[in-house]
Amino acid sequence: MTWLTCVAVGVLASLSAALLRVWHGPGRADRMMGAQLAGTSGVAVLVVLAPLEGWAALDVALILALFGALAAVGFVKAVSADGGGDPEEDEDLAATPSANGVSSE
Amino acid sequence: MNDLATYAFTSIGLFFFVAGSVGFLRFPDVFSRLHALTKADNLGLGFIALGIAFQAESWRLVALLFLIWGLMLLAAGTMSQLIARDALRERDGR
Amino acid sequence: MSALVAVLVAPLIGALSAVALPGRSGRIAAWVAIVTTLAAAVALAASVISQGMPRLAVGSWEPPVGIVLEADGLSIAMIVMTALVMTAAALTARHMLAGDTKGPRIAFGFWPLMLLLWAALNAVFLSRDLFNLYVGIELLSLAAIGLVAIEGKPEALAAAIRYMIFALAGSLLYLAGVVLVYGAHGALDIGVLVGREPAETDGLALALMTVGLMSKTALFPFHVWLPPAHGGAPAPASAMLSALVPKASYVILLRLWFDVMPDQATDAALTLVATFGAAAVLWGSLAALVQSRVKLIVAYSTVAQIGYLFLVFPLAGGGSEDQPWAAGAWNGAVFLALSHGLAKAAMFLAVGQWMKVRGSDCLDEMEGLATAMPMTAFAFALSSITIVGLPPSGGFTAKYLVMTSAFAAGQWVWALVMACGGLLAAAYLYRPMAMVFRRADLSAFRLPSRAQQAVPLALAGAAIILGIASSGPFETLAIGRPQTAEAGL
Amino acid sequence: MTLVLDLTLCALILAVALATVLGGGVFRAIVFFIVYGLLLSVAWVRLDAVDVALAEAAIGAGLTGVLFLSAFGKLSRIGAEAEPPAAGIRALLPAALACAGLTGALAWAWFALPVPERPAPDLATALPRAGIENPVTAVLLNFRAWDTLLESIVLLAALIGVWMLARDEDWHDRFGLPQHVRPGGVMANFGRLLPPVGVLVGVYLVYVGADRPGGAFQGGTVLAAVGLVAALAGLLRPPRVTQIVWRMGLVAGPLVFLIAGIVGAILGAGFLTLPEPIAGSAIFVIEIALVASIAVTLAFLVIGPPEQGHRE
Amino acid sequence: MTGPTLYALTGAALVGIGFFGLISAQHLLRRVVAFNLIGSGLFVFLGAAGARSGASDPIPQALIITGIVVALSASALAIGLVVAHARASGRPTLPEEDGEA
Repeated sequence: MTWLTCVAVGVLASLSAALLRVWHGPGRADRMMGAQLAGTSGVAVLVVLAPLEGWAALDVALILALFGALAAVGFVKAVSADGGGDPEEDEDLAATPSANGVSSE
Repeated sequence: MNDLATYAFTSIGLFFFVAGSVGFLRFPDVFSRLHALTKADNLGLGFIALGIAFQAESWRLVALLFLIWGLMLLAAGTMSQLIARDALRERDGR
Repeated sequence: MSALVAVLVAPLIGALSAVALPGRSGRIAAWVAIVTTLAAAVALAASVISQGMPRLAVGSWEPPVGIVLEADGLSIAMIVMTALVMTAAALTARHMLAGDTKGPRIAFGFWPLMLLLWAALNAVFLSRDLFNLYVGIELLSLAAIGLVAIEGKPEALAAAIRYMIFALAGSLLYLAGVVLVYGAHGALDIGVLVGREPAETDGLALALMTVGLMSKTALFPFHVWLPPAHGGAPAPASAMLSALVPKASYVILLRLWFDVMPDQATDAALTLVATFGAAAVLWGSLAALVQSRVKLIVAYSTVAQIGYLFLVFPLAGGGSEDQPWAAGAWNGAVFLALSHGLAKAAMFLAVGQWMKVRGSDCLDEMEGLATAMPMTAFAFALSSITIVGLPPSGGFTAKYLVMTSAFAAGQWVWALVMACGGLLAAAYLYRPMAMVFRRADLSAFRLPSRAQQAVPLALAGAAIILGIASSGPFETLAIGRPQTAEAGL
Repeated sequence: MTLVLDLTLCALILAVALATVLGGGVFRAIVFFIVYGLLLSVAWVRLDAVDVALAEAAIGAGLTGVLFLSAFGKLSRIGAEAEPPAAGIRALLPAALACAGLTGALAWAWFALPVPERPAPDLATALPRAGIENPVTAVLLNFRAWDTLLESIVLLAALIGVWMLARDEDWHDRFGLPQHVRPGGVMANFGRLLPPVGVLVGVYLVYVGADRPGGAFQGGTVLAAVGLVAALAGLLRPPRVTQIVWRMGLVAGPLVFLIAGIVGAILGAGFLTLPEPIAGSAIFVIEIALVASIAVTLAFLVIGPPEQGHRE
Repeated sequence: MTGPTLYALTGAALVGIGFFGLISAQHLLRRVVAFNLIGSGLFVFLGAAGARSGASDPIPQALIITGIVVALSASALAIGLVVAHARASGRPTLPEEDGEA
């Protein structure tokens, strides 16, 4: 099915949009979201290619999905205030005035 | 028939992908971009998975396809929440 | 056969046990492994000398499918030297780490890293598979980097990073060569590759592997990582790193040039490699001359001594027909690697004991150590004889062999470089010696026991014995020696 | 059309690699590297190497990316994430030329390489005797078992090296930074939802590795990732160096592998020889032990040395 | 231009790009990233060589998996060293940069 190959090329082309976002940023979150979108596109390419390349490609897609999530968790953890926090929790801390001075660096 | 369904659904999926990517590039700020990312692309992936499911030789593969989609949805949902909060923090300079 | 497996398996099991078992029992396991590996190394040497080369196709799979391990004269010479140095370093480390003086972290980490280093060395000396050698030298590098960083001081960490950059870049270049070899010949086994049809890409592959291994051996101009790394590690680790680790990549180089691809050696390439060697001899010696810390003097001396090893490439086969012995330059280089290993380890262990007494390795702090610790001073002096290349040391035999080859081949430039290197070595080693033998009262200091002091002396003595009783090792090295070592490249 | 696909993919890979190297900022380089690993695993599928694609997706892109991200976090908390000004273009010109030369030499080599008979005929005769269907797993765990054994020990050596980087006063603390999340928050729920799926996927990969792509390293990495997610979500507290059970877990795989090898040698079959009738089950046992050790080792490697006492 | 050739050339380019990154980067973390580029470039080259004759050759694939694991080990140690060094010295670069190659 040449059509599937065309779809794969199309998804790859849309992936380049994500790359531009990673390049330009401006924020860390923008770049990380770019990676997230690239991950979704990569999974889509593998899914599309699966009938052509063999269904084992789906296993690769599954791993990519799993590790894409891990990278995102790793990111929010790494950039949290003490390296082990959670932005939601940090927000709670920021909301209580007494803790405000502690959580802001 | 199956091929036809594949054509149709993968086309829709590809459309969402392209639309989502354009939005991701063009939207002015990080939060609307997040919107484009989580909605359109995961919808696109869902349609593509659906299209490919018509080619699958067994139910195991269909299940696998939707497990992949579900995992991506879960990841995207969680991550958009967390990344958005980090973006808030970054914007507020904290 | 069984000794061949034992020299690989014993240190590995020792390392695994040292990781898994708590405190004291872990250390006991490590010591059992050290003794077993030493015994296995001797047994392996004995069996090679009496019964010829054992060859083991791992998993009973013959190449090109499987991996072959084989012990020839070169392997066992290196393995026995390694075993001696490792045992001596371990004996010294036992006291230096005793009573957790350095903290539980180092007391835990030193033994597994040391045993992994040992296993990696033996694996590299025995393996005949180019990719397996890659895995081996990576294990070697990671264990060595761990040992460099183990002190945790900022300088040690910076030295470890610098070492890591050179070691990893070197590994990747070597890997690039391996990739090209596999691409061209579909085989990685040295035995299979010897009979290969030369491919156009072989020259490039050999060049990449050589540059990579030169970087790992710390040959000039890739030497900048070595002095801080060897100077900053704890003394027993320095002894292993300086005496043994560069030898692993050097042995791979010997096998590549003399076994696998002698057909790719052009005159220009040989001269280029030896020029780097000559530059290393001169640069390392001059740099050693201006250092103010003894450990750095000894480390720069390693840079110089590594240079000599690379003079073998153009000299191999030089005037073979005029000499009563075969393969003079090749044997000389291997002898140099062996005697340098023993002597350099002795030096680092002696300096380590001095440092422990004085708390520093600055030249000025070394006064009076000869009277306080005569055995270590004697060990340092004996090692110096080997490093300078005076008779009757192993270093003398080595340099004599290489030099006569140089004259016989009419390549007297290399001989001149060696002579200069010897004189410079005498000069840079004179400075610590003069300090050590100066009189001063050190009775207030706690000195290491006599048994401790005897350890470096034993190693230095071994380096001398290598010169006096050189015929045995000489004949051993002929086992499985490549033809090209006699005929030249 | 497949050529267009390959061209697009290769162009993207090169663009991402260039962006990794040339773009300013450490964080940008890290994110590009993560995308790079992702594209590379698609390339491996195109090269008909699904086993490699799995390893790249899990190890090359996944775990390495997390390692870089957490290192970035640690560096940025001590203000060491900023880049010093780079050397000028003129200063880098010789280096650029040398690197272009290296690329050129490799490219030339590709066209100069002879095309040998592949797969080698010896391999074709050996494969049926390997006791396992997947040829890549057969090579890894039987033909080149010595490589794989050493490789599992390389992992362990790296972990001990990483542990040696702990500060002495932290040595008895738990591994890594303390992790905490808002109870019932998004992260906590995610940490609860993902592990069951991950364990399933990891076991599945090991299980299918015998006759289809997958295997110990890929499966072990997935299990390590599960442990990491659970640890990051605060569900699992990382252990301490002094906890012997975990240290035994670290060495179990290589140890079982070694013992299997020695038993072969003692029984006269030869070191690491798995006799054909029992090869399949022997490989299975070795694989289980390896998976456990790989998972623990990788998870500890990513969590990092003990530093609970460490507060900036 | 066939598929494997395309990937082999990509791999060759990746090696060059990686080495350039290794030399040009000042920040040590970026150097570690560059190492990974070089390694994976070599693996792509090897994988392309394995895929060239049509039937895929399992030996290069096994070598590459081994190589990926070794690269991860080395990266993990290197990253740990960079962090420890930065904590000890406050800088993510090596002292007295001397442009080694």
